[in-house]
Amino acid sequence: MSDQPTGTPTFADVNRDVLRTLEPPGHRYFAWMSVVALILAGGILFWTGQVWWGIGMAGKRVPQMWALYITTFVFWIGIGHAGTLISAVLYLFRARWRTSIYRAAEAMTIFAVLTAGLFPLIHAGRMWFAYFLLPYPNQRYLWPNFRSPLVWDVFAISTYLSISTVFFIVGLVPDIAALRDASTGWRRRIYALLALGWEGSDNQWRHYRRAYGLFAALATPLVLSVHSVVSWDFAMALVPGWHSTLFAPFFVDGAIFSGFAMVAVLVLPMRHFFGLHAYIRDKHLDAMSKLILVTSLVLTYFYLSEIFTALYSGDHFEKASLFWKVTRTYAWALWLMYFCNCIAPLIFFVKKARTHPVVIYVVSILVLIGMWFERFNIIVPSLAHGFYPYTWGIFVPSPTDTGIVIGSFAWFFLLFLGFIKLMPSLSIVEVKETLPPPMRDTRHGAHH
Amino acid sequence: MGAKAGVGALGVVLLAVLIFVAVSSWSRQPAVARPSVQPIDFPHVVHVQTYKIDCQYCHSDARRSEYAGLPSVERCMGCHKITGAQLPEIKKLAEYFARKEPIPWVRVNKLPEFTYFPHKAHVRASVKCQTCHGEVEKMTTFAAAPGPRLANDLLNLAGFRPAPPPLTMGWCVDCHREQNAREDKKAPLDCVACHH
Amino acid sequence: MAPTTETIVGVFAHVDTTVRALEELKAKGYHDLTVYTPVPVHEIEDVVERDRPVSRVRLFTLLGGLTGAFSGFMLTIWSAMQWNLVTGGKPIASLPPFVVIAFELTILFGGIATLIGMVVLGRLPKFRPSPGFDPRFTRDRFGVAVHCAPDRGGSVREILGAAGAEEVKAV
Amino acid sequence: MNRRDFFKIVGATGAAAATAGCQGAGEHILPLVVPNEQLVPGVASWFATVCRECPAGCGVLARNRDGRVVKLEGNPDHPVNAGALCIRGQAALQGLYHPDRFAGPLVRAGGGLTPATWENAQKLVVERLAALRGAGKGRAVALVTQLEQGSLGVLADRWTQALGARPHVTLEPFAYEAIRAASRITFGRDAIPYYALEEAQVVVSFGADFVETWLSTVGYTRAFARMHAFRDGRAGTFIHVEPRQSLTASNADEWVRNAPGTEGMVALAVLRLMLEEGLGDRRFADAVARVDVKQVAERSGVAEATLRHLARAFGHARPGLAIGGGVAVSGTNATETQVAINLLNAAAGNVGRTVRFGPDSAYGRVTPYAEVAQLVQAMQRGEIEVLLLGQGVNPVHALPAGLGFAEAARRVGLVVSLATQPDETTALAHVILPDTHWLEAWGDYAPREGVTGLLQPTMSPVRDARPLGDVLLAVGRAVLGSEEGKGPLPWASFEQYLKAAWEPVVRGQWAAALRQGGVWRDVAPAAVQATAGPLAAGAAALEGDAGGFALLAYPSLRFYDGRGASRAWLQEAPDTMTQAVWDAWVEVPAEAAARLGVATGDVVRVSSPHGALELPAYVSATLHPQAVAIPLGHRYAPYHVPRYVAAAPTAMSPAALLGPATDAASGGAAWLGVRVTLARTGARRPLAILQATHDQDHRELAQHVDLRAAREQALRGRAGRHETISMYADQVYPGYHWGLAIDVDACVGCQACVVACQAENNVAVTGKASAAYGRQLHWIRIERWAEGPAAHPTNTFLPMLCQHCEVAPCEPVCPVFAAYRTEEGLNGQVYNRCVGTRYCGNNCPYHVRRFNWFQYEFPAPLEVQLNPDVTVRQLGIMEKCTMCIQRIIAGKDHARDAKRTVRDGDILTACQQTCPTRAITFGNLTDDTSAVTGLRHSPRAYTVLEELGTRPGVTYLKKVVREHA
Repeated sequence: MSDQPTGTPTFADVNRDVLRTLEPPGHRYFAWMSVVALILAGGILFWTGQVWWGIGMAGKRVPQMWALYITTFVFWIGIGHAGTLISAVLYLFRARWRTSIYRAAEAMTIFAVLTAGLFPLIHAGRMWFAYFLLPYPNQRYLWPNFRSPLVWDVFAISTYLSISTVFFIVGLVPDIAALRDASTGWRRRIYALLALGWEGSDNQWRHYRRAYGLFAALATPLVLSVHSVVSWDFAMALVPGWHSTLFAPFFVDGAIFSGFAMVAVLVLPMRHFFGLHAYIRDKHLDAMSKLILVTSLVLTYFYLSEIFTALYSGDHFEKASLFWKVTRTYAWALWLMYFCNCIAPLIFFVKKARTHPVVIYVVSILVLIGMWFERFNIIVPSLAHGFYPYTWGIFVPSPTDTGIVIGSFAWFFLLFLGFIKLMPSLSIVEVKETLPPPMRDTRHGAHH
Repeated sequence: MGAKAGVGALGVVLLAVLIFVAVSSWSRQPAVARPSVQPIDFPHVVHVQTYKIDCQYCHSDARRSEYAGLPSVERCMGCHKITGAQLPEIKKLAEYFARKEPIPWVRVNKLPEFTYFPHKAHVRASVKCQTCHGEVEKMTTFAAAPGPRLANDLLNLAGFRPAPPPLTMGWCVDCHREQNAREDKKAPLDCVACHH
Repeated sequence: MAPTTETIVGVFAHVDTTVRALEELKAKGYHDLTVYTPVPVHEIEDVVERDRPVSRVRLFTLLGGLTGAFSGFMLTIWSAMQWNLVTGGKPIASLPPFVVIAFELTILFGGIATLIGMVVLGRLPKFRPSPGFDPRFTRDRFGVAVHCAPDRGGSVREILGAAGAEEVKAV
Repeated sequence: MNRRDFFKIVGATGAAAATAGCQGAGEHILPLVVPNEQLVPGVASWFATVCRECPAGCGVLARNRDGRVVKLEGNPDHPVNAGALCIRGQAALQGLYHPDRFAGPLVRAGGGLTPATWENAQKLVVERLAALRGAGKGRAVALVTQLEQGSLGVLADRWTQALGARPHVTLEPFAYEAIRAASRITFGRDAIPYYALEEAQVVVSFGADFVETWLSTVGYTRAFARMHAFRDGRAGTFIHVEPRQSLTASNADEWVRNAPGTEGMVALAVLRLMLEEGLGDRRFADAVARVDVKQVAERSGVAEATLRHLARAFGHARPGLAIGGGVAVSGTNATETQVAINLLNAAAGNVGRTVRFGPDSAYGRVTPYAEVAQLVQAMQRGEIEVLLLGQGVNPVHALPAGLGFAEAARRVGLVVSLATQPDETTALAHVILPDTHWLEAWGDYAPREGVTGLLQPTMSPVRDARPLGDVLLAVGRAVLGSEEGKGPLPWASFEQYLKAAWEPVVRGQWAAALRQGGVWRDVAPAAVQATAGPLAAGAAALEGDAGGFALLAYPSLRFYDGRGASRAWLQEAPDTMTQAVWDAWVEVPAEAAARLGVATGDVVRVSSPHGALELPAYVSATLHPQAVAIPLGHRYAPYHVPRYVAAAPTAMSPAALLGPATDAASGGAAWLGVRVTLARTGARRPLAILQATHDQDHRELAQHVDLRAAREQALRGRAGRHETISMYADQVYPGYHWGLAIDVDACVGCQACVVACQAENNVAVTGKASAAYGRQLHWIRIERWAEGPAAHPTNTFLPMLCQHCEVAPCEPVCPVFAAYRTEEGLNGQVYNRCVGTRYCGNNCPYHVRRFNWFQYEFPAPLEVQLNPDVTVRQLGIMEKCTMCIQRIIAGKDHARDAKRTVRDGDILTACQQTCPTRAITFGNLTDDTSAVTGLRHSPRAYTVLEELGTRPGVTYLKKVVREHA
């Protein structure tokens, strides 16, 4: 198959094609926006009700003091990881195929973290006191407990959000300068402000390139730490099914896995609607599919290790928890997760499937479902069958928590839809970098 | 041009220091308390300064109860049947007594519900009333400005370290720590001693 | 007062011509150059960076990171000792968990310092465009601005033109 | 100023303090007008009185803070309960502050009840009575009260005589008349004796459910613990015969399941076998000569070997004790059964030793059921024109439907109710003159000979109520046209009457008697002779479909005869055996359930010849296959939204199914009298069952040790105990280290601690839906763990509360130090710091942390009961057992006043204080001489989930199980 454009685009083509995505949107765009905004409004309404009447509006109980909110929190944090991975890790590895998707992926990261960041607030019984978790001097002389994984979360996630945002904005600056120079009127004035007076001079590029590399170098350990810290929310606890040293790498891998699926879910329609086939090519799809496949295999390995550990340890509580999860009330969720995360991606062993947009799309959706359920399976069934048989119990979602979780998806997509119309969702500069630089004397050739 | 920038920078630094000093010294001033409006204009100053009445003569529960207690109307009348009986404010008192009605004093000092403060233990440790309630003996009408204030928190946030306002947790803790360090007392610092 | 320097800008469509102009200018002793490119290009960087030290941004990063690590441990240990509250039977200064905080602050401070470094060293933000800048430079054109004594203008124009500039202008 | 005015004013101070939540200019503090040296605001005062929630008459101390009673505790000086209180006694406060309490007199007008003044309401009654008296129809007036054998009873008798009314009727649905009748038959004495359980080596109970309701729950449970708990070194044996595994049966070393109604023949067979074995007095051989043991074994379903073993165990005991007469097993042959039991005791030589006449129970003075039936018949005939019903009397609900009380009451011209809150009977009343709650009233009550408790007002009345005695005096005088100080009813008030009546007894020592809570003296056992003719072994006769199930209508531990059903605390405290809250159920044997295709929660229609009930099923593996069981006393439709305020009463009690049958010999009601049929309705009404499973899944939460091993270990210590090791340094306790020890062997599962804790610590009630969904808030819970065959399990009761772990998993996960370890070894929970992440709740392996899912309400005036020393928690925060930190602080404060350190016994936690069996011990673990330290090092000591290394501050002592006794 060939969606390869006949001619390689020139620098000017890149500007034109990318700027075209920012043209005033049509009715369809606004229709989508309205739908998303409506769902979000519903979510906000449910949240208001929950704040008013209490967290009991959500389906939580003893023993599931945590349920859908933390599930979705971990899910969104995980989604964010692929963005940083693409923009930082692949940058360090000089994987040039990243360039056409990294901007969208990075935006996805920020929006995912922004979405995830809401959940600890939504989850807290007294969200109006959530600021107690921040270390700031106060007249009570009180400080947070730095031994608590939740405080680690606060630090990890706020650092992650800050660094990702800085990284994202820094990457945007030259592109906004290009926007500035291509636009007129009020847009121009806004872009001029955001571009910080970027001109592309050699001195600017010099520090920019160095700084960019350093950001990538900082973001790489950060991204690994963030999901490790999130995993320690569970691993540091005593609950059977949580208390495991396996969790950090397991979570990081799962995060990348789900993140790539989300990238595919976002990028494939963008490519379709904006006609970006020249930039997001089959080789990009192929690379993404391969990454999904690899992370899926690694994840399968972790699943097996988890089961093996529970069985081999001989620990009564772990075994009981495992057998319960596999066979009882929530078994369907577990088996669904195994199917989505371990079986479905295996189709990418077929070369054709790796570049087939529909196949990728379907598998990615399955992976997202599977990964949401992975977190669900870690949280809800593990808590359902803990140490103390007296309190074993079944969690039933309520309209409130379901509504808020759905609303969080709307919030994410609302941000993303807004982004693609306001900012270049393809990096103008980096796409140009991958093109052969214009040469009058073709003997020099494109040697990179 | 370099020199100019240097002078400018120095100026900015000096200004910052000046502002810091000004704000922090202001923030360490005790807040000015507004006198309360009471059903009977009761002057502590007269009772304490002029007649040298001990605090616990009227607030007699302080040594044995969580509450300091207010004097019963009968106790007030014990003196005021004769003393100053013709004064308009005392007449109000006599009316209350005649009606067998308690005087609706307006509360000035108030701790949050989740804070347990026993007067008894503090009296036993010979803490002076004025330590917490201010110079009551000089007050014509009782006034206090206790409790956390937003300005205080904001200053803390900005890195200043103003003295905590009275009857806030930091202020209690300061005193407890001081006592423990200085006099080998056992002022509790356990959270649940006050919050349970 | 007459201007002491003059800026002459050459607009190029190609990398190789830009490089040629730069080599020529350097050879002729023009070192006060500003090169505008839509993307960073190796060939051009090679010429421009040849006689310059590596960007000092990394120093900012290092200092920021160290500050972060230090303040992370300071904050956690110091604040834990404010009340000496025991949780879960663990020591007051429980270092292993505090490493997490220190690590996150290392990254955070390092990142912010890097940003500051980039902004400061790259002389950003800039509220007025520099005279040599042309909007085409953010699209597909390369620019070489030469800052020289007014009397050398002619020679510079010549070099730029010879190297293959689409347009040469004085600003 | 009199006492009542004083309370009013202090009450106002209290109200101001209670509403001080909203800060602002409008907040006032009110001083007393006149000081009272007896009461200091902020310092609790204690008033001794007598609990009137049931006829057991336990002594109570009411804790009055700022003019309002906030907590009840048992009176430690009282001979009946010695400081302990049962679940119903603890919950009496909710009767006092019940939101539904009548606010004043009501008069029926146009179908509804409308408020009236006392004068008008009383006038209605007076006019009617005067008219009847004028017409010479005094006999058309009837006065019915609960058991009032003290001064009030005497006054009531006097009143009825003065007015020429029918004799005063005391109505107690559970009157144990069979025991009384059998005493008459066997010993020639019309009384219910005192059973000295504490002195027996072997107790054999034929359906006597003393842990739940039998005679004097607290007293006998306490005695049982002394006889049975290994702790005291006695370790007697307890065998219980009953068709259902009741809570009492669960506490037996051996539970023998017999066919319903066969207790009498089992007792006779045991007696026969005992005599055959040469144990016991041969004089009684004639009485059992006709008893065929084989036939008994066949009909009762109790194997002959078991009968023989019972006979041996009982015969060898020095002394033993046989008891019987529980309501659930009182059928038409109840007296015969009790006679057989009397003979067992007589033959074994227990009479005068463990069966003591002399200190006879007040139950023996209840008006016989036959007389109640006569009254109802008179009502039916229209002979009664005025019927006065005292508080605590709810015959429409509590008496068997077959008696036809409701129908009869409709034929009475004027029904006057003196109830404190609405019930089924007040729905029929024409005039309501609300009585004061017993915590607001003067009075006296003698639960048994030699023990007379005094009641005094512990606070001013919460509502506009007048004591029954005052109303009788006022109405009586008005009817007679006499004046105060003259005539047969001269006293101004009941208080005056009471004091006058007591003057000869106390001789000026009134205040001392009040302070003590009454007067008591030892009563020597009276000598009695047992006589017996030949006895035949018969089973109870049951009315209804021969193929149906015998209906076991058993009295409820929580509600007694229904008096407790309006208390939300009792509704939310689980029934220990089923762990169900809020709703009623019908216990269906597993075989029958399988046959009908019903599961727990399916609504079943239970029909008898006298009525039908629709109730959710609770499938029981232990119940006798020919029986179904329904608890008596449930009254309200399943509460869904209202958390405290009661919904309208609906028929949920098996009394609605019972006929007019009586026990022929005593005339008492036959509670075991009908057979019922079951039918599936197809509807579902899931029960709110708090415990997910009774199977420990090998987790060794409730542990036990063999009696022989326990004895050996007690002598030689236990080998192989290891200390848990840690990477960290042990915590050092410079001052106190508080700890708790819970003797699982002593716990009988009575739930009193659950409600005591709730009252002490302002623990909110959540309602059925929340409780069913794991959102109840109890800080302590009593778990039932079953082991052994499903049909015949051994149950262990495990009180579970915060374990105050030294290495607490909940603490390090809290991001804000809301959970932390205090300097005194407690696991502190700082409510105002809590953000509500609920991480601690997940991480607690015991799941004892409770979360405020909503803002729980305390509808007025229930908020007056809140303990001012304990924070009322807001929505969104975590709470849990604090080991009664407020009591610890108070205890330290008192010790410091006395310039000493806290001594063992200075501080009692609320759960410990109320425990009838003293299963809970609190104390200082750094003190080597404290009781709790001793228990911590007992060979029976263990901690729950020890392998997790949490190092709990709560130590458990293993249950001691008897080798087949």
